[in-house]
Amino acid sequence: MRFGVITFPGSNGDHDALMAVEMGLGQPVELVWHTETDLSRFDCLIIPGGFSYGDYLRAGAIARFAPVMESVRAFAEAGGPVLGICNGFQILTEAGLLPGALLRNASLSFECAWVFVRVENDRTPWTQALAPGTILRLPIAHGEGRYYADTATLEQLERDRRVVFRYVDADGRVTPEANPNGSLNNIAGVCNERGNVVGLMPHPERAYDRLVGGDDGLRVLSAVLRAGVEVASTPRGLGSGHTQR
Amino acid sequence: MSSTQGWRADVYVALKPGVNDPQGLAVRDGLHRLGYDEVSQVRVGRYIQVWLEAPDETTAAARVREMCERLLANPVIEEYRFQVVRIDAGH
Amino acid sequence: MSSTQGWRADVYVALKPGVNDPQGLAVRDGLHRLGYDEVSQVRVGRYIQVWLEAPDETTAAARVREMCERLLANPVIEEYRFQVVRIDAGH
Amino acid sequence: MQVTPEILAEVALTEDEYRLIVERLGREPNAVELGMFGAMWSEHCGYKNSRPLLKRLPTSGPRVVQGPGENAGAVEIGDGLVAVLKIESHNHPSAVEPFQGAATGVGGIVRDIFTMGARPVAILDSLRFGPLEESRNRYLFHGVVGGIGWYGNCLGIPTVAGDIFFDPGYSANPLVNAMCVGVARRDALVRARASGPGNLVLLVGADTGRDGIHGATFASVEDPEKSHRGVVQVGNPFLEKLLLEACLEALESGCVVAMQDLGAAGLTSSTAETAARGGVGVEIDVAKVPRREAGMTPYEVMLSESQERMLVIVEPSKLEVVEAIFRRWELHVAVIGRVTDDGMLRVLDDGRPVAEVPVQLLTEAPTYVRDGREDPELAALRNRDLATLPDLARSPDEGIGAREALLALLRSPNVASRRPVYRTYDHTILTNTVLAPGEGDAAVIRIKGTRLGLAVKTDCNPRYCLLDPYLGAQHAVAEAARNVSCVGAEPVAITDCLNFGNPERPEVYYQLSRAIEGMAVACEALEIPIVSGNASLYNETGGRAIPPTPTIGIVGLLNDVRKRVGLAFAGQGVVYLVGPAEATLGASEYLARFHGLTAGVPPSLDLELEQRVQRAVREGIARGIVLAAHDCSEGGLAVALAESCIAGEIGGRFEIEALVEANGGRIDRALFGEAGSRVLVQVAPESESTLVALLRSYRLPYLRLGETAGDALIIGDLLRVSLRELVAAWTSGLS
Ligand SMILES: Nc1ncnc2c1ncn2[C@@H]1O[C@H](COP(=O)(O)OP(=O)(O)O)[C@@H](O)[C@H]1O
Ligand SMILES: [Mg+2]
Repeated sequence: MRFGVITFPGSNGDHDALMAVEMGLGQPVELVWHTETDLSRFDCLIIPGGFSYGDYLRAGAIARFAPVMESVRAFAEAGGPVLGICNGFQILTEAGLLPGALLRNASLSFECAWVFVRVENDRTPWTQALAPGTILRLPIAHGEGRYYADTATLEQLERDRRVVFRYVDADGRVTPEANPNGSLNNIAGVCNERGNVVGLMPHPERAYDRLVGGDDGLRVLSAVLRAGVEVASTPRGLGSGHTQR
Repeated sequence: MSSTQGWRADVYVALKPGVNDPQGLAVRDGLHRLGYDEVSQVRVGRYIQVWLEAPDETTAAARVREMCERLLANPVIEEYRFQVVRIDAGH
Repeated sequence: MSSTQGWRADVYVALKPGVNDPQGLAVRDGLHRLGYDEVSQVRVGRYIQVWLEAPDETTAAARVREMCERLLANPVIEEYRFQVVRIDAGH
Repeated sequence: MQVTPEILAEVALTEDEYRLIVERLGREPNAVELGMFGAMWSEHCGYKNSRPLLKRLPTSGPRVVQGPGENAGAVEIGDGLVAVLKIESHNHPSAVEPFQGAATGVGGIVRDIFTMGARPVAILDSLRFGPLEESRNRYLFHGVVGGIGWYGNCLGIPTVAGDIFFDPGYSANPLVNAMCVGVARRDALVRARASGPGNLVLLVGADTGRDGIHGATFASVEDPEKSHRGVVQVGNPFLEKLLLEACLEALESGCVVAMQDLGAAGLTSSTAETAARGGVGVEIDVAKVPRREAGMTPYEVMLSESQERMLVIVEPSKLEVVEAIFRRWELHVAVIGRVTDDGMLRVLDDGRPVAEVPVQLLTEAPTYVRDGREDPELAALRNRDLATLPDLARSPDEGIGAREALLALLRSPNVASRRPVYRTYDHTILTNTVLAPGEGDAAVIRIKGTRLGLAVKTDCNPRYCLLDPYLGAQHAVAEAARNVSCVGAEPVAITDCLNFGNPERPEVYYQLSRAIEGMAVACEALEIPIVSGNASLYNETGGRAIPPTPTIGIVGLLNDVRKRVGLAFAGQGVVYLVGPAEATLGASEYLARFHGLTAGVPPSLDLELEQRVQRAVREGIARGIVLAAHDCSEGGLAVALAESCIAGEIGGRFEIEALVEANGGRIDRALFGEAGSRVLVQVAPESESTLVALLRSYRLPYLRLGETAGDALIIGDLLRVSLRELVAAWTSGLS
C-alpha cells in the first residue's frame, strides 16, 4: 500500500509518520507538499501533526484552505482511508471532514505524555484489525486537543458509534483522571459517517518502536493494510531524508 | 480598480456561551488572587484588526463578514461581531 | 457593601505598534491565499470580557484599568483599551 | 558628531575604548559606526572580560572536530557523524518579557545548530529563579517555561532535559540558558566563513523591524528593565521551522559558501564575524534589507535583533538554485551585498556610504584582565562551623525526625518532580527519545539508522559555586558527567554558559576567574573537552550579583543505545552506594531548608576518584550488570533512594548504620548530607558478586545498602514512608 503524508508549512510530525510507515510497516510512503493536487498514486493518506501555519488563529484553520485539501476531500469522498493525527485531526475538523472542534486543553497548557486509549469502533479502515475494547498506549503532545461538539452532534456521534478512540485508564475505564485535555465524553478520536476518515489526538506514528516507548501505534497504522504486519522492536535502518533525525 | 478607500475592521471573536472557557476561568481566578473579588465571570476571546481597501463601507463590511465566516471564526465553537471604521490613507 | 451594580467591561488588548506580530502576519497571508488581496495588514490581539460589581461607573472603570495594568495586558509589549457597560442584574 | 558621555553610555563604551577606536580608525567614527562598535565591543559579543580567562579551558581532544569559535562545537561520535552542541543565555530578555525572552532564546540556539549544517535533535533548558513564594518569580517561571515549550514544540524538536534551581539570589535576575544538540555527517559540517570576493550576501527569513536594538549592549549592563529601550522581540517559531528546513536543504545542495544566523547585534555582528573568520571584507546596502516597518534608519537596520533571520553567502552562479529552495519554503530572500577583498565592513544606504570599518577592528574588542578578590562575607559563610547545629531526632517524639525531613525535602522546589515543567515540552517528537525527562539522570536519544545514542544534561549547583566558585565549578562538570555516566554514556563534550554578575567588581571577577579555573581542572581530569559556550555577565541588580552559575551542558555517547539504564529501581534487586561514605551538610539543600543557611564548605571532590566511579558505572551498565543507576545530588542519599523508588514504583529496606558512623554519628549528614562521586546502583541478586568484583577492580569505596521490595521506603529504624506518601510529597513541590 502506498501512503501519502500531507505536509504543510509548519507540519512537524511528517517525518515521524514517514518513519513509522517506512521503518515500522515497511511500506512505501511519500511526503506530499501542500501545493500538490494529484493524490491518485496513494492508497491512503495521513495528515500528520505539527503547527501548520504556526497554528496561529486556530489550529488547522489556515491549512484547511491549502491547495492539497481539495484533493484530500475528493479522496475522502471516494472512500479512500484518511487518518488525521493531532494537527491533522484539527485540520480535518476545520475543513468539515470530521465533526466538532478541538479547543485549548482544559489545563491551558501543552500536554506531553503517554496515555491509554480504548478502541471503540472497528468499522474504520484504521481500526479494522482491532477488537473494540482493545487498549492502546500512545503518546499525546498537544495544546489544543479538547474535543468539543454541540449536544446534538455529540449524541449523534455516540448513537452512530462514530467515536473511534476514548481516553481510558490502564484498566480500560473511562475516568476523568484518564482524560488529559478535558475532551467531552473522553473522546480521543472520531470518524466521518462513512468511517473512512478518522481523526485522533494521540500519535500512533510516534509509537512504532519499543526502543522509544512503545509500538502500539503500529496496530493502528497497520490495520489499514489488510494483512497484519509484524511489529518492529528495533530500528530497521536508515530512513530517508537528507540528514539524520 | 475604481477609487477605493482605507478601512479597518475590528473583529471580536468569542466562544459561544455554551462552550467551556477554561482560559476565562483561569483569568477570573487570577483576578481573585489579586483581590478583585467583585469579578464574577471572565471570557477570553480574540480581537482581530484587519486593514483593507474597499470602495465603500457596505462592500468592506460584506468582505469582512465573509472573512469571518470562512477563516476568522469557527462557527462550531465561536461567534463574532465586527465594526468597520474609515481610516485615512496610509494609516 | 453599599448598593452595587452589575457592569461588563469589554477589554481589547493588542500588541503595541512596532512589535512583531507573527499571528497577524500568518492571518494576513491566510486571507491573501483565500483571495482577499485588499487586506494590507492584520493584527491579532485578545478580547476579554469581565463581569463585575461596582457602585458606579467611575469605580468600575478604575478597577478595570488596574486589572489591565496588573494582569490582563503585558505593558512591555501590549496596549489596551476598554469600555464599561451597565448590565441588568444577573446578566 | 559631538561625542558626549551620554552617547557613550548609550552604546556602553568607555572613554578609553572610544579613544582606542579613534586611534585605530584614524578618525572619529560616525553615529552608525559608533553603534556598531558599541554592539561588537559589548561583553556579549566581544568577550572583553571573559576572553583572557577562557583561554584556560581545554578545548581539544581526539573527538573534537570543531572547538569554540564557530556557531557551535562539534565532536565525532562514530559512523561518520558528529554531534553539534551549544548553550546560550537569554537572561536579560527573559527578565523583561519571560515568555518571549525564553522563546527567542530557544530560537537563537537552534539557529546556531542548523547553521552548522546539523539537524537539531534535542533542546535542553537550564533555569534559575527566585523563590516561588514571590508572585513575580512565579510569573517569570511560568512565562519562561511557557515560552520554551511553545517555541520548541512548534519547531518539532524535543526538549528532553535541563535543570531548575530556585534561590533568592536570582529574584531580580532569573537565568534562562537554552542548549541545543544536533547531528550532522562529519563531511557535511559547514563553517560560517565568508570567502570568495564577489560572492553574494543574502538575507533570508523574517523582515527587519526595530526589535531589540541594543540587545547585545543591553545584555552587558545591569538592570535590564531600565536599560532596555528597544522593542521587545517576539519570536515566530513557524518561520523558524521553515528556515530550518530550507537552510538544511540549501546546505545539502552544496551551493552555499557560508551561513551565519543573526543573533545579538544583528546584521552588524553576522556580517563582521563571517568576514573576520574568512579574512575578507563585506559590503552591504541596508536599503535592500526587507523591512517590517517604514522609516528605519541605517543605524536601526544594522543593530536590529529581529529574530528568524539568516545570512547566506553564495556564488553568483548558484543564486538561482538557492533562491528557489528558499522560495519553495515560502521565505523571502534578498541579495543585500557581496564579499570583498579589502577586509572592510562597508555599509551603504541606497548606494551612499554610511559606515566603513575594518572588520578586524570590530571583532577584536579590547580585553581586560582584572584583579579579583573574594568577598569576605562569602568567605565567612563558608567558614561557618556547622558541627554545632542540632542533629535530627532518632525518634519523632524527641523532635523533627528523618521522616518529616525527607518529605519536606521531596517537596522542596529544588528537588521535587519536574514533571509539571517537562510535561509541557514535547519530548517524544522525532521518535528518538529512549530515556525521556525524569526517566534517567540524563536524557537519551537514539540516532536513527545507527546503534548510537546521545545522553544529554545540564547541571550547576549555584550554592556550591557561591560558597566556593572553584570547587563549585568542578562539581558542575563532575555532576554533569556523572549524570550521563549514570545512563551508561561516556561524556564526550561540554558546552558551558558562564552566568555571573558585573566582572568590573573584584568580587565577581574573582568568582568568574576561579570558576573557569575549576571548570578547566575538572574537564582536564575527566578528559572532556569544552567545544563551545557563552558568557552572560552583568547579571546583577543594585550591586547584588546572582550566585555564580557556570552552567554545564554535556553530551555523552552510547555506542549501543540499547544498553542504557534509567534511574528507576527495576523490580527486586540489591542496591549499592558507590563512592565516598562521608558527606557534608555544607552548602546542602537540607541546610538551606531546615536551618535557613547557605553556608559551610561544599562537598570535597576527588576528581581522580570521580573518574573511576564513572568508569565503573559505565562498565557495569555496558556489561548489563546494572539495572538502575542514580546520582546522589541535592538532598543526598535519602532523596536519591526515594527518587529511584518513586520512579520504579517499588519500595525498599536499607541499612545505613555504617554511613551514620562514617559521618560522625550524625543522622542528618548520613541521610541528607551531600557528596561528590556518589552513585546508587541496583543489580539483580545473582549479579552482586560480579558488581563487587567490578567495584574492587576500580578500587572504589562502596556500601551495600539493602534490597528493593514492597511498597514503602524503609531506612533502618530511622524512617519508614509509604510510596504513596513519597509520591504525594514529591509531586507537590512544583505544581
Ligand atoms: N528545565 C527542564 N527541562 C526539561 N527537563 C528537565 C528540566 N529540569 C529538570 N529536568 C529533568 O528532570 C529530571 C530531574 O532533573 P534534576 O533534578 O536536575 O536531576 P539531577 O539532580 O539528577 O541532576 C531530569 O530528567 C531532567 O532532565
Ligand atoms: Mg536534582
